Amino acid sequence: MKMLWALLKRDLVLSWRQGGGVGTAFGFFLTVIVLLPLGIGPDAGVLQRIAPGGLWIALLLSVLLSADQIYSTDYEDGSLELMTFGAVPLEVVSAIKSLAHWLTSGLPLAIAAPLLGFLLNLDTSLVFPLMGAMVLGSVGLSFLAGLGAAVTVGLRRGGLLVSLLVLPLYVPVLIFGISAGGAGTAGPDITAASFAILFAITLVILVVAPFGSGAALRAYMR
Amino acid sequence: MKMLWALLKRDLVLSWRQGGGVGTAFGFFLTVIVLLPLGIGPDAGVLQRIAPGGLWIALLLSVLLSADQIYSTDYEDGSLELMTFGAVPLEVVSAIKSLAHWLTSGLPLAIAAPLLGFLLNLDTSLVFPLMGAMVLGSVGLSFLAGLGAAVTVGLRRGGLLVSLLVLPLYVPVLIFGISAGGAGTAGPDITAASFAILFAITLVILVVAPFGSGAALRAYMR
Amino acid sequence: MELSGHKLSCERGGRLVFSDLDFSIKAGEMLVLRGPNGAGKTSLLRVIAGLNEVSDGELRFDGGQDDEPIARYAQFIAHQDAFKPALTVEENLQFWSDFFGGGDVQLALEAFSLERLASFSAALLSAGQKRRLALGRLAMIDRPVWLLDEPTVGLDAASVKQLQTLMNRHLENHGIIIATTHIDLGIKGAKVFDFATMQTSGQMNGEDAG
Amino acid sequence: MELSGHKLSCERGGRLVFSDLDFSIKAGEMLVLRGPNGAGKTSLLRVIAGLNEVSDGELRFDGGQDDEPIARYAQFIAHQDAFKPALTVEENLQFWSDFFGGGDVQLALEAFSLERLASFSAALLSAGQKRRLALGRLAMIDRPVWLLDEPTVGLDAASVKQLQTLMNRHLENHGIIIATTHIDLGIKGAKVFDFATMQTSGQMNGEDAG
Amino acid sequence: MARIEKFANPTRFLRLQEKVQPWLAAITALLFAVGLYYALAKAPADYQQGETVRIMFIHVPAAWGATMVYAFMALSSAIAVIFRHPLADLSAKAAAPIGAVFTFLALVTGALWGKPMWGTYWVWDARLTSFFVLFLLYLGYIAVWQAIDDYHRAAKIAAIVALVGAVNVPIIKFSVEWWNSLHQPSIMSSSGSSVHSSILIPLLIMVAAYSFLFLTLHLLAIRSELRKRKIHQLQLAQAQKV
Ligand code: HEM
Ligand SMILES: Nc1ncnc2c1ncn2[C@@H]1O[C@H](COP(=O)(O)OP(=O)(O)OP(=O)(O)O)[C@@H](O)[C@H]1O
Ligand SMILES: Nc1ncnc2c1ncn2[C@@H]1O[C@H](COP(=O)(O)OP(=O)(O)OP(=O)(O)O)[C@@H](O)[C@H]1O
Ligand SMILES: [Mg+2]
Ligand SMILES: [Mg+2]
Repeated sequence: MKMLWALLKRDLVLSWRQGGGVGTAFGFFLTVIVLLPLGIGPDAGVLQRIAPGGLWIALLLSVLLSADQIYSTDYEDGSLELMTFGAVPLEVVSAIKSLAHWLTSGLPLAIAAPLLGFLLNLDTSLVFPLMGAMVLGSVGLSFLAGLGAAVTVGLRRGGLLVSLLVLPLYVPVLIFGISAGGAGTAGPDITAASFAILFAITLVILVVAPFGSGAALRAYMR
Repeated sequence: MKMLWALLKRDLVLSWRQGGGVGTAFGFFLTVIVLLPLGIGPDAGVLQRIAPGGLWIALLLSVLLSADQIYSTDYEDGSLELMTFGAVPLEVVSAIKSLAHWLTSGLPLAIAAPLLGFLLNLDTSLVFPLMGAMVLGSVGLSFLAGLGAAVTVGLRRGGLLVSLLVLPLYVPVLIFGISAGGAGTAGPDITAASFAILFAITLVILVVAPFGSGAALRAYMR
Repeated sequence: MELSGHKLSCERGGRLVFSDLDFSIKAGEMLVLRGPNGAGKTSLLRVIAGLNEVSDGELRFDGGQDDEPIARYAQFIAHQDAFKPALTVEENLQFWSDFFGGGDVQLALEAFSLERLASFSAALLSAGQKRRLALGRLAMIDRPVWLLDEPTVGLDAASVKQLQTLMNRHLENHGIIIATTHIDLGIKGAKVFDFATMQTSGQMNGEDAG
Repeated sequence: MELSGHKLSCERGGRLVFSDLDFSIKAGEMLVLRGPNGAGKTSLLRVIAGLNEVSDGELRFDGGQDDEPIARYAQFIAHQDAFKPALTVEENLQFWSDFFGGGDVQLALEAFSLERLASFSAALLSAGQKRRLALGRLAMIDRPVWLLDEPTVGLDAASVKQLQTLMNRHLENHGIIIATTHIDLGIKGAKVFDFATMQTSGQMNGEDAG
Repeated sequence: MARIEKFANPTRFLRLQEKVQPWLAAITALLFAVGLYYALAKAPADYQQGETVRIMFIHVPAAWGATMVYAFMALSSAIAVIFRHPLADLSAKAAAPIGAVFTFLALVTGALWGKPMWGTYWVWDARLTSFFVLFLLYLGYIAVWQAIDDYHRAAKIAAIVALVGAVNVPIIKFSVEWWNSLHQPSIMSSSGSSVHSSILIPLLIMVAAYSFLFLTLHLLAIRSELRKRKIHQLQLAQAQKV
């Protein structure tokens, strides 16, 4: 337990000290929110209509962008190799690291995003359902981002490749996340069902991603 | 001249060999284009309306995402330090590196994006104006991305900070790019004027960015 | 406790680095790996640590539990230092101490006279100070097998002495050391495995074998 | 040609690394920098190269044009090798040769027996082979001042010999060498600057001053 | 130049700052007391906007202040780059958080005002957009200082960021102005007399109050920054000695 806590603490401290962690993820998120109306035009009706989708996409990109940092420095400075000497299997290491990533970028953004929805004229009745769906969905996003980061850790231009690999995996989270957030014309039944499915998807990711990551990391160390 | 060509060639070769360069930028771009209708809903009218803006945003993010790789490996392996021993000033080095970045990510995407516009129901009459505006605008985007990368090169978690710093600089390019692309209700006069302004902005960037980058790189080497 | 390899070979990137390599080392012994650049010294250490696969032959370790890899009994000092520039010297050591199940950070600091640098960020250390920080792990974490890849690189004379003391103590406590080097490590009675001849030669007297 | 420092001091990260440092070296001479870890050897090399600022004192170089920095006359071998793993050994050397205005890649390959590795990707080299690749630049690019930071690290005995040959030839051709080291570099007649005493002592006879 | 040099010498600065600090604080408090009294109690409610018009007395000075502080920050950075003056970096660094808070305040009060006035908290109108981008520029600038440990390096990088941002501010303003517009036209340029003095005077008092608030906080921030660096240096020296 102490080992896991040490690992989590280290990642949290590092993300705090290096480039502000939460702060910059937040900044990026804000900026995507600014670009959307600039690109699409200021018409309040159109904006309101695309607000939930826009927020989800911004969340997704923010989480994704910070992903390739999950393992890269640990890989380059030999920390990952050294970790194979410890009692904690790499699968658990990667679960903890994804958790740290969620705590420093997924979770804060998932909470902030709906609140910032007013910038896109988000319907106020949607704020809390959206927040619930995003908090749940962002767990999956962070773990998938971790998987993508692990799969590309040994490649120098990992950043974009991560996107390419992970974005298709994000599609189900996005689709059910949006309908779980109560957007669109769906009734409460569909919303609840979507929420349940989102939950199931998240669980699957929580199981699959650490194993995939662990295996990928091990493969790169050979 | 030979030195500059050597530098350009090296960057092109590296971006080609490491993770596919053009290929992954392209992949990322595609995925954003796929996510947009998923997030926003399949309504053809809404999509057509937001298509130019969506394409510009996707272009912008793709260029941005690949930015932090412009200097990072050269900084980490000591190549940048070694370059200060040569006859080429760092300002020129950074101009060449930004140029390489444009050739490998900005330009190909600017050409491909309008062609992919049909995925978002882009009005076919807009394809070529949009391409012109994007090719011109993407020069500025790449050089700004280079500036952002230089300013954050020594920071481990630079990726997101780059976004925060550069996206505000992208705002003018985006706004004039969109109206130069002939979208919206603007007449041909305004389109031409926007094009001229976009050109002027690009020129400003071409002057300012290399100087800023050179100064920033030098500061990091101290 | 005994660590031995029998007809080991190692492939990296599709090329055979070495083959038919035999070695054996017991508790309290040290094996020095020597040979020209690219001979496979580092590769051998990585094979033993389980970081590279054994492509042929057998690697045996008596003294641990059957199902656990050698890595669980070993410490590895590689060329990369595995430290975070954003953390202080002490925080860095504390992390590895916690991760490996405990160990006194103070011991690591004292072993290489790093006490006064404890609150410095690791980014500010000189090359040799970084190396000392990495070697500090040896003093702090208690494991029987030490795998050292050119441990003295960048160390000043005083630190080399401290390292020698540490290694001698480890051998007295029945530890095992396998180290690669190009210069003399100054440990009396160490066996030398030479990659030029692929033979373990008796003892080295602390003279530079060049 | 003469390179000298007068009452130099250097600050890094707000801390004074050294102060009041005097040295002077002429064409055909070599200055070896010695001292404990963290004394400021690397910092001095970087100050001379213009990579760190002189915070006080004066650095003089006679022999170049007035408005050009020393860096334009110098080669620098640092701990980082400045090579791209994605390029081959030859491509890497070719780039630096072009960037520095020409030089024969073949010379670099021969100087450290890297010919048969020429078409290898630099990622596949061992630690010592990487170092040899970096040192190869010395043979390839013609510049009077060499600044070498622990050049022998990781080299096997044969490569150290080759480096010595190269350095001796450079000195015969009236070059200047400033090198840091913790072990003997084996160049007869080199002056030694010791950071412990802050004095340049006469000559070193090729013995280890450890 | 020599005069400024003397004046801005750190120890001299500290002594001066210590002397003027209580006075500045007192003037700030007084101005706020008077200004808020007039603004909230004395000034007439608008016949169109009702009581909500009182938000103006917080909003407008904050918005002006935010722009002015950015200009000040950019100027300090330019001085730092050109003259390498030791206090200029500090001045820019100390100004940023204050400016960011002003910006934030103007954004929040504006948004709250927008609900009754425009029926929505936010619209993507020219001024609002450019102001929002200004907020992002502040955040970026602050993030740079936070991300870089080494003081001198951080100062140089931050100066580049501030100056490039300064080039960008007019371009943004100009570009979004083209893009569309909805916000209130300028009070000052449209006509000095169109605004009644019962509003104008408290407004000006509030502007003065904000200015003194900035001055007070700014000097205080420089002071604590100087102290922090001193402590840092002492720690380093200590570590070096032992
Ligand atoms: C979030 C929303 C808002 C933002 C970001 C904002 C921003 C600004 C800014 C930047 C200025 C200073 C302009 C300059 O320096 O020239 C300003 C001034 C002003 N704002 Fe707002 N504003 C907002 C909402 C509102 C609303 C809802 C009203 C009232 C209908 C309003 C009324 C004014 C007035 C009367 C001025 C003074 C005009 C002048 O003299 O320049 N603002 N605002
Ligand atoms: N980037 C840096 N920023 C601030 N201080 C540094 C930095 N790098 C090194 N230092 C400090 O400067 C001092 C001198 O470092 P330097 O690298 O010059 O030592 P050195 O003599 O080369 O030591 P070594 O033998 O370990 O290579 C050290 O005390 C170190 O802590
Ligand atoms: N990652 C790798 N992939 C493929 N081949 C590699 C890799 N690293 C090293 N090699 C090759 O394996 C061989 C042995 O390398 P190794 O690092 O074990 O040598 P070494 O004996 O430690 O040399 P040195 O004295 O230079 O450290 C070398 O010929 C090298 O080219
Ligand atoms: Mg090796
Ligand atoms: Mg050094």
